[in-house]
Amino acid sequence: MKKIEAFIRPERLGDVGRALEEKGFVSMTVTDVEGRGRQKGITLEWRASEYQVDLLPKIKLEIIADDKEWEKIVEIIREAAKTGEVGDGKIVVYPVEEIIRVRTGEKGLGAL
Amino acid sequence: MKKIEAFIRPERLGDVGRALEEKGFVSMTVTDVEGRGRQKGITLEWRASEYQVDLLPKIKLEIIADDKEWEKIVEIIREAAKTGEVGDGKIVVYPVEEIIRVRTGEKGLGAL
Amino acid sequence: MKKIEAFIRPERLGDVGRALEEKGFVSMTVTDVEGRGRQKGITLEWRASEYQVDLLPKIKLEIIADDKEWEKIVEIIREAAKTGEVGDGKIVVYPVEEIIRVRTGEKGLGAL
Amino acid sequence: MKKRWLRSLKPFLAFTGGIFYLAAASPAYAQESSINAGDTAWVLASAALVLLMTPAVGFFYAGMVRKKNALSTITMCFIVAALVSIQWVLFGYSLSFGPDKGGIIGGLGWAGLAGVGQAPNADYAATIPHLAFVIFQAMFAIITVALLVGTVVERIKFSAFLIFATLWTTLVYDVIAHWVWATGGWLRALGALDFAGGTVVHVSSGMSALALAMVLGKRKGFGRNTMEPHNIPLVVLGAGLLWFGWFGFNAGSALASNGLAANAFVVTNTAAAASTLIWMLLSWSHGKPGTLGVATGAVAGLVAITPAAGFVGPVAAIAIGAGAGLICYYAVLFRSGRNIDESLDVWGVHGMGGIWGAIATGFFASKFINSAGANGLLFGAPRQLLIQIVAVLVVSTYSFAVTWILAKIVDAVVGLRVKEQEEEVGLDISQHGERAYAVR
Amino acid sequence: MKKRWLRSLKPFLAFTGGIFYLAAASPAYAQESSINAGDTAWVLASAALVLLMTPAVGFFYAGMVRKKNALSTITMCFIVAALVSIQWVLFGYSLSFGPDKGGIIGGLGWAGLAGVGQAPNADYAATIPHLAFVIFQAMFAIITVALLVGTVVERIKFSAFLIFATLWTTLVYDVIAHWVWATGGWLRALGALDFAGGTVVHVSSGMSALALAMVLGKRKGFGRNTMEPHNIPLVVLGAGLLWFGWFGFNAGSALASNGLAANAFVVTNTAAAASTLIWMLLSWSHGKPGTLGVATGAVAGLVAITPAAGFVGPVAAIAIGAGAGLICYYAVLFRSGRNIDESLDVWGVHGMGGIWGAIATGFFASKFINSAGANGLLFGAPRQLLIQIVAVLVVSTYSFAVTWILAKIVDAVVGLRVKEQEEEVGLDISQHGERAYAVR
Amino acid sequence: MKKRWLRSLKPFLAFTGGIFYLAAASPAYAQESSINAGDTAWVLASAALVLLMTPAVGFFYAGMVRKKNALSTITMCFIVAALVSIQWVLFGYSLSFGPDKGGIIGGLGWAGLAGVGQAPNADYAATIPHLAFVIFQAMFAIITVALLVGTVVERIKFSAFLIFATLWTTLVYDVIAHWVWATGGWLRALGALDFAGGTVVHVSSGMSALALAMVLGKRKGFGRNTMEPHNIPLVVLGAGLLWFGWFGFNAGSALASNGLAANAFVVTNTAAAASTLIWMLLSWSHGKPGTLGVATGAVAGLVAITPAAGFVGPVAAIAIGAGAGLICYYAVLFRSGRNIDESLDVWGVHGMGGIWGAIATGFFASKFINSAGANGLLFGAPRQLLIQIVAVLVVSTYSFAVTWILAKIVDAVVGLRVKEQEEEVGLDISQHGERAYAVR
Ligand SMILES: Nc1ncnc2c1ncn2[C@@H]1O[C@H](COP(=O)(O)OP(=O)(O)O)[C@@H](O)[C@H]1O
Ligand SMILES: Nc1ncnc2c1ncn2[C@@H]1O[C@H](COP(=O)(O)OP(=O)(O)O)[C@@H](O)[C@H]1O
Ligand SMILES: Nc1ncnc2c1ncn2[C@@H]1O[C@H](COP(=O)(O)OP(=O)(O)O)[C@@H](O)[C@H]1O
Repeated sequence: MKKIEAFIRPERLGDVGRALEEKGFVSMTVTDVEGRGRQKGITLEWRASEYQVDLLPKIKLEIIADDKEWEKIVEIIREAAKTGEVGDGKIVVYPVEEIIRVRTGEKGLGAL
Repeated sequence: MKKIEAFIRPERLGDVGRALEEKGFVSMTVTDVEGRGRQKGITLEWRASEYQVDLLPKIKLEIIADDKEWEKIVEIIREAAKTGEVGDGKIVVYPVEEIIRVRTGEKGLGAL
Repeated sequence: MKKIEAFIRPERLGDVGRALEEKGFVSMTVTDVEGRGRQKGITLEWRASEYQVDLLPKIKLEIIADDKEWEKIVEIIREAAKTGEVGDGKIVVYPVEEIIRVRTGEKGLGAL
Repeated sequence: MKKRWLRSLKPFLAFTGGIFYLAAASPAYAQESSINAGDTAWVLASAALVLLMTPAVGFFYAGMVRKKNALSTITMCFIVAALVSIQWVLFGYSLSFGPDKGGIIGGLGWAGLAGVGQAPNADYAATIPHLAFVIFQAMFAIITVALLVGTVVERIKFSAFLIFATLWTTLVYDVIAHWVWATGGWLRALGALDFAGGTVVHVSSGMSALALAMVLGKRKGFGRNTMEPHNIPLVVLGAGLLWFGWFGFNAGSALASNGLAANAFVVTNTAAAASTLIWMLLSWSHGKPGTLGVATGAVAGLVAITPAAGFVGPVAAIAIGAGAGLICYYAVLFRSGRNIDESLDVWGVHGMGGIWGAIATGFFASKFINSAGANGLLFGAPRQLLIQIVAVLVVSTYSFAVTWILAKIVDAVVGLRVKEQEEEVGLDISQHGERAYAVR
Repeated sequence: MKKRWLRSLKPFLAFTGGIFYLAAASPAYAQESSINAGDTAWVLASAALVLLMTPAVGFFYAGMVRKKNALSTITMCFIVAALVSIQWVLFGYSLSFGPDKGGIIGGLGWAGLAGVGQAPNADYAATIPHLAFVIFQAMFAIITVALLVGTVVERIKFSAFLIFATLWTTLVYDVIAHWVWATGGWLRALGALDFAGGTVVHVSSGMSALALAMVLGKRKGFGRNTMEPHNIPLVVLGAGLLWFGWFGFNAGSALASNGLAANAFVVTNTAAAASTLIWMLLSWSHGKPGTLGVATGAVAGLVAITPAAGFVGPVAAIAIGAGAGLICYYAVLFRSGRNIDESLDVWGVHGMGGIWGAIATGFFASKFINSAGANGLLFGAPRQLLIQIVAVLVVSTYSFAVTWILAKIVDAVVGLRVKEQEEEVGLDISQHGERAYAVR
Repeated sequence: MKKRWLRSLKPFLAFTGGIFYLAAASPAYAQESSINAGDTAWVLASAALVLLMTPAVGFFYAGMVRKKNALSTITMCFIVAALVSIQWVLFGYSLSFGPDKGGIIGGLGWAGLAGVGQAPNADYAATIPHLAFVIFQAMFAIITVALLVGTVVERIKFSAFLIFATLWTTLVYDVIAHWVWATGGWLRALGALDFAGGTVVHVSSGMSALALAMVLGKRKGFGRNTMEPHNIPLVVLGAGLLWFGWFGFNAGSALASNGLAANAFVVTNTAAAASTLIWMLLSWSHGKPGTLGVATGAVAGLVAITPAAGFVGPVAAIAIGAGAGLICYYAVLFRSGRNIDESLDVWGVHGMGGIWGAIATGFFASKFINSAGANGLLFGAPRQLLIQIVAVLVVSTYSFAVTWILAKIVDAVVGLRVKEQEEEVGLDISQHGERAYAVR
C-alpha cells in the first residue's frame, strides 16, 4: 500500500477532485497549507506601500492507495493539476505499513 | 518507530484525546482537514435552493510512537473514534526513520 | 529521498524560514496544527472564570529532501527553532518512494 | 418531502392578505396638532437603535459559542425579531398596553393595532404619534425574548424554540409589561419605578433563563469538553452595538427629547463605564483582564442602570455601575461553579444586574432628577425601596415559575432538545443546513 | 510603471481645488426661518442610517461569495459610496432634482450644488435645509448602485466596474429618479406613487442586474464547482444593519418627523418581519430553514414595503411582507434553476420585490394613512393600480435596456471581465493585491 | 494570587458608592424653558454616533494587526471608552470646559458634574441640556485617546497603557480642548477655528502618536517578518462605522439641528468621498487599488474636513478631501520608508490630515456658510490662515512634547513594553488570557 501526497494549486482542487471521482477514486483527504518553492512570492498592498509574502496558499491532497493503483492516481492528479506554470507543485509517494478502518476494524486492502 | 495517522470525525476528537491521555499517551498533533470517502456528502441550503458539498470536515491525528506501543495506540483510537456509521475514518501506519527532539537534540526513543 | 516533518512553535516560523532560505533551502510546505506533549496547556479566561486548553498552536513544516542533504536541513531547523523551553517540538524523518513534479513530470532528484 | 403540514400552510398564507386587510380599513386618522417633531425624531431614532440591539445580542452570543453553533445562535435572535414584531402588531401590544383589565392584562381592543394611529395617545406619550410609542415598545419585547437565546444555545431544537418564544412573549413578557408600565397595571399603581425595563426586560429574562436552563439540561460534554468561544471580536461587535443601542433604550424611554433624556443618556454611559472597569479589576485580581470579561462588564452596567436611568444622576450612576460589576462578576463566578449550564449567563448578568438596578433605584432615586418620579431611601423615602423589592420578587417569581411550566409543556409536546448526534454535529448543520464559515 | 495615464492625473488633481473653489464662492445664505429642528434632526439621522446601508450591502454580499473574492465585493460597494457622492455633488443631484427639462431630466442649473444651500426648498421639503434633502437623496443614489454589485461579483474587472457604475448612475438612476420624484417628472405627474424608492431604487437595480448578468456571463465553474458562502455571520451583519438603516430609508422619506414617519417606521418593521417568517416556512417546507434564507426574506420584505411605506397601514404591511416572502422566494428558486448567473439574486429580491411592492401600493394605498397620497384599488380607485403597473413597466424596460447597452459598450471598450486566471486566483489578489484573511 | 494590591481595592470599592453619593445630592434642577427638542434630539443622536466610533476604531485597527494581537487592540479601545467616561465625569469635563483659569485650564468647579444639569448652559449651547453637551464632548475625549492605540499595538503592556491613557487624557487632551473650545481658552480667544476637532482631536493624537512610537520602539521583527493584516473585512467594518459615526462628530458639532448641521453633514460626506477616490488613484498608479488604501483614504478625508465642516461649502470640501488623500497618502508612504514603527499611521492619517484640514480652514472658511465663523484667505482674510498655523504649531508642539515626557515617565516607572516572549506569543494570550478565534 502507498500514500500519495500531492501539493497543488488551490484553484485546481475542483478539477482534480472531479477527475479522480470520474475514474472511480473518490476517497481522499484535503488540507489547506502554504508553500514556497521555485514560484516566487506575491506582492501585497498595505495602504500606500507594498510588501512581499513568500508563502503561497496551496492544497495538500492525501490518498492512501493500493499498490496496483497508485501510479494511475498519480497520473490523474498530474494531468488535472497541471497549468504548465511554475508553482504547479509535486506529488510524493510514501510506503504504508498498515491501514485499519475504524468502523469495522478491517485491515489492509479491505480497509480502503 | 512508527507514525500513526488517524482520520476521524471532529466530534470524536474530545473522546479520543481523553482516552489516549488516560492510557498515558499524551503526545499528539491535530490538524483540521476535509475528506471524502464512502460517506456521502451533505446537502446545504442556499437561500431558496440547495447544493451538495462532498468534502466533509474531519480531524487528522498524528502520533509518533514506539514500535512496541503503536498497536495499543491504534486500538485506543479505534475504540474511542468509533460510532459504527459510515464515515468513521481510517488509521494508517507509516515507518519512521528518525526522530529528533528540537530542545535537546536527543534522537530515537529518547526524543519521544 | 526523505521527508522531513518538523513540529515547531508558531513564533519561530519566521526565523526557521529565513535560516533555511539563507542556506539555499527555499522549498517547503507549512501547515497550522495543534499539538500536545510535555508542554502543559494554557489557562484561558472566560468572563469571570478560567478554563484549560491542552492543545496548543504549532506549525508543521514539511520538506522533501535529497538523501545527502536531509541531515543538514534537520540541523538548520533545530537551531533556528530552539528556545530551550519545553514545547520546542520534534523533527521526524520518513522514507520517500517517489516524487514527481506536476508541471514537467520529472521524477526523483530532478523533481526537487 | 416529510414536512407536509408546512406545505399545507400555503393556501392559508395566500388567504391571509385578504383577511387582515379588513382590519386595516380604518386606521386612525392623523391629528398631528400636539405632536412635537423633536420628541418624535428622538423616539424614532431610539426605536431604530433598540432594533439594532437584537442582531447585536445575536453577535454577542454567537461569538461565545463553538463554531458549529454560530449560525443557530444568530438565527434564533434574528427570527425573534420577526416573530415578536408580528405578535406585537397582532395582539402583543394590545395585551401589554391595551385597555386595562383589572390591573392584570390589557384587553384585545387594540389587536391588529385597530384604533392605534398617527395621533398621540396622551396616556403614554402626549407629544409623539401613538405608532411611534408602539414601535419603540415593540423593540423592547423583541430584545427581551432574544436575551433568552443565551441560555438555550448549542442544544435547543429550532422548532421548539419558536413555539416556546411565542408562548413566553405572550404569557410572560406581555403580562409583566402590563403590570409595570401600562396605565392601570398593578405594579405601576403600587408605585414601582422602572424607567426602561430593569424588571420588565432584565429580571424577567434573567430569571426565566435560569428556569429554562434547568428544564433544558446541560450541553453534551459540559464541564468535560473545552467549549472555547469561537470568535471574540464578534462578541465585542455585539457589545459595542449594544452600548450604542442602549442609548435609545434608556434615553429613548424619556419618550421626549429633553433634559431627562440627556440625563438618562449620561448615566447610561457612566454606569456602563464604571461596571466595565470594576469587572476588569476583579478579573485581573483573579487572573487576567480578558476581553470577554470587559465586554460582559459593560453589559452588566447597562443592565443595572436601566431601571434607574430617569431617576438618578451621574454620581449615583457610578455607584450603580460599580455595584453591577461587583455583583454580576460574582454571580457569574458562582454559576460557573455550580453544575447548571445556564450557558451564557443570562441570569448572572441580566437577572442579577436587573435586580441590583431595580433595588438601587429604590436607594438613589431623586425627585431632583425627575419630578414625575419618586425619592428613594437616600432621599428619605424607605418605602420606595420596599416597593422596588416587592416588584423584584413578584417579577422574579412569576417569570421563573411560568417559564418552568411553559418549558415543561413544550418539552412534553414537541421535545426541547435536538438528538444527541445533531448536537454533536452542531446545530448549524442539523437545524439550518449551513456552515457559518466555509473552509475556502 | 505601466499605469502612466494615472500618474499624469496628478498635476490635474492639484489644479482641481482652484477651479472648483470658484463655484463655491457664493453658497446660498442661511435663512432658517422656516426650518423645523425636529424634522431636520430626523432627516439627518435618516441620511446617516441610509449611508450605513452601503457598507451593509457590502457585508451582506461579501459573506455570500468565496473567500478569495470577499474584499473585491466589499470594496466595490465602498467605492460606489465615494464615486456617487462626488457625482451627486458635481451634477447628479442637478440631473435628478434640478430644474425640470420637459419631464425627462433635470437641468444643470444646480451643478456643483450652485444655489443649493441651507435654506429649505419648498418644492421638496419645506421644513428642512435644502442641503439636508440633497444628502438624504445622495444616499439613495449610492445604495442603488451598490446593489448592482451583487450581480457582478467574482468576475468583473474593477476598472470596468468603475466606468460602468459612473455611466449607470448618470444615465439610469438620475433619469428614473427625475421621472418619479422630481417636480415636473413625468411619472410623478402621471400620479405614480413611490414613497421611498420601490421603482427608483429596487425595480431599476433589479432589472438592470438581470441585463448586466446576461452581458457579463457566468462565473467560471458556475453550476459545477461548489460556491459556498464563505462567512454567513457577515451576511447577517449586513442584513441586520440593512434592517436598521431601512428605518432611515423609509421613515426618513416622510422628510419630516411626524405621524407619517412613525407609520412608515411601523410598516417597514412589520413587512420585514412577515416576509422573514414566510421565507422561513417556505424553505422549511423544502428542506431546512437556513440563515441565508431568513436574512434574504427580511430584505425582500423591506424592499416590498419601500414604495408603500407612506401609504399603507400595519395590517396591509403584513400582507405586503408576506407576499414579498412568497414571490421573492419563488423568484430566487426560479432563477437558480435557470442557467443565468445573476449571482446574488438582485433581480429575484430587489427586482421582483420592488415590482410586487409597487403594484401592492396600487392595491393597498389609502388616503386615511396619507392624505397627500392616493387611494388604491381596495379603496375604490382601480386607476391607481393601473398607474403603478405603467410605472413598473416603464422603469423595468428602461433600466433593462439601457443597462444592456451600457454593459455592451463598456465590454467592447475596456472589457468587463478579468482574465480567466485572475478569476481563478480570485479578485482580491488580482484586482486589489490583498487577501481578506491572513493565515496567522 | 500575586495581585494582592488589586484585591485590597475591594473594600474601597464597596465604600465608593457612599462617598460619591454626596456630590450627587443636589443635581441641577431641570429648567427646560429654552430647550429645543429638535436640537437636543440631534445632539443626543450624534453623541450615540460618536460613541460608536470607538469600537469602530477598535475594529479598524484590530483588522490590521496579526491575529495574535487582535483582542489586545480591540480591548484597549474598548477600555478607553470606560476609563475616559469616568475621568470625564469625575474631573475631565471640568478641566476642559469648567470655569476658566487664565485661559489655560478649567477649574474643578464642575468636578463630579456638580452644578451641571438638565438646564442649558448658554455659553456652550443655549438650546440643549447642559448634560447633552457634556456627553457629546465626552465622546470626543474618548475617541481621541482610542486613536492612540494605533501606534502602540502588538507590544505595549496593558497596565502601562491604562496609566498612560489616564495621564494623557488629563494632561494633553483636557488642556488642548480647553485652549481651543472653552470659553476663555486662549487659542479660542486668539480666533482659531476648529469646528469639530481638527486640532483638538486629530493633530493632538497624531503628533502624540509619533512621540509615543519613538519612545516605545519598534515591534520585534519589524521590517523583517511579514506583518500581514489579519482581517481586512473587519477593517472595512471599522471604516464604515467611522464614516457613519462621523456625521455625528461633525454635523453634531453644530450643537443644533439646523442649516449649519446640514452643511457640515454634506461637506463631511463629500470630503470623505474625494479623499477615497484620490487615494485609490494614487495607489493604483503605484500598484493596485487596495481595500486598506481605500478605507484609509476615507478616514483621511473625514479627518481633514473635521475642523472645516462648519465653515466651508461642498465644493471646497472636494478640494479639502482631495488634498487630504494626496497629503496623507504621501505621509504614510514617507513613514513606511523610515525606520519608525508608528504602526498604524496615526501620525500620517490623523496628524497630517488634521494639520491639512486646520490650515485649509484658514483658506476656505467663509462667513457665507457660517456667519458666526470667519473668512479665510480666499475671502480676503490672510490673518485667519496665520491664526490656524499658529494653532497647529502650538497643538503639535505641546502634544508631542508632553507625550514624550509622559511616555518616558511611564516607561521608567512601570515599563511600557511586554517581555520579548510575551510579544512573540502575542498580547491576546499574554495580556488578556484569550484567543480571538478558536480553531474549531
Ligand atoms: N521540497 C519540497 N518540500 C516540500 N514541499 C515542496 C517542496 N517543493 C515544492 N513544494 C510544495 O510545492 C509547491 C510548488 O512548488 P514550486 O517549486 O513553487 O513549483 P514547481 O513544482 O512547479 O516547480 C510549493 O509551494 C510547496 O508547497
Ligand atoms: N483512501 C483514502 N485516502 C485518504 N483519506 C481517506 C481515504 N479513505 C478515507 N479517507 C478519510 O477518511 C474519512 C472517512 O472515510 P469514509 O470512507 O467516508 O468512511 P469509512 O472509513 O467509515 O468507510 C474520509 O472523509 C477521508 O478523510
Ligand atoms: N509523539 C508525538 N507525536 C506527534 N506529535 C508530537 C509528539 N510529541 C510531540 N509532538 C508535537 O510536538 C509538540 C511539542 O512537543 P512537547 O512534548 O510539548 O515538547 P518537547 O518536544 O520540547 O518535549 C507537541 O505540541 C506536538 O505538536
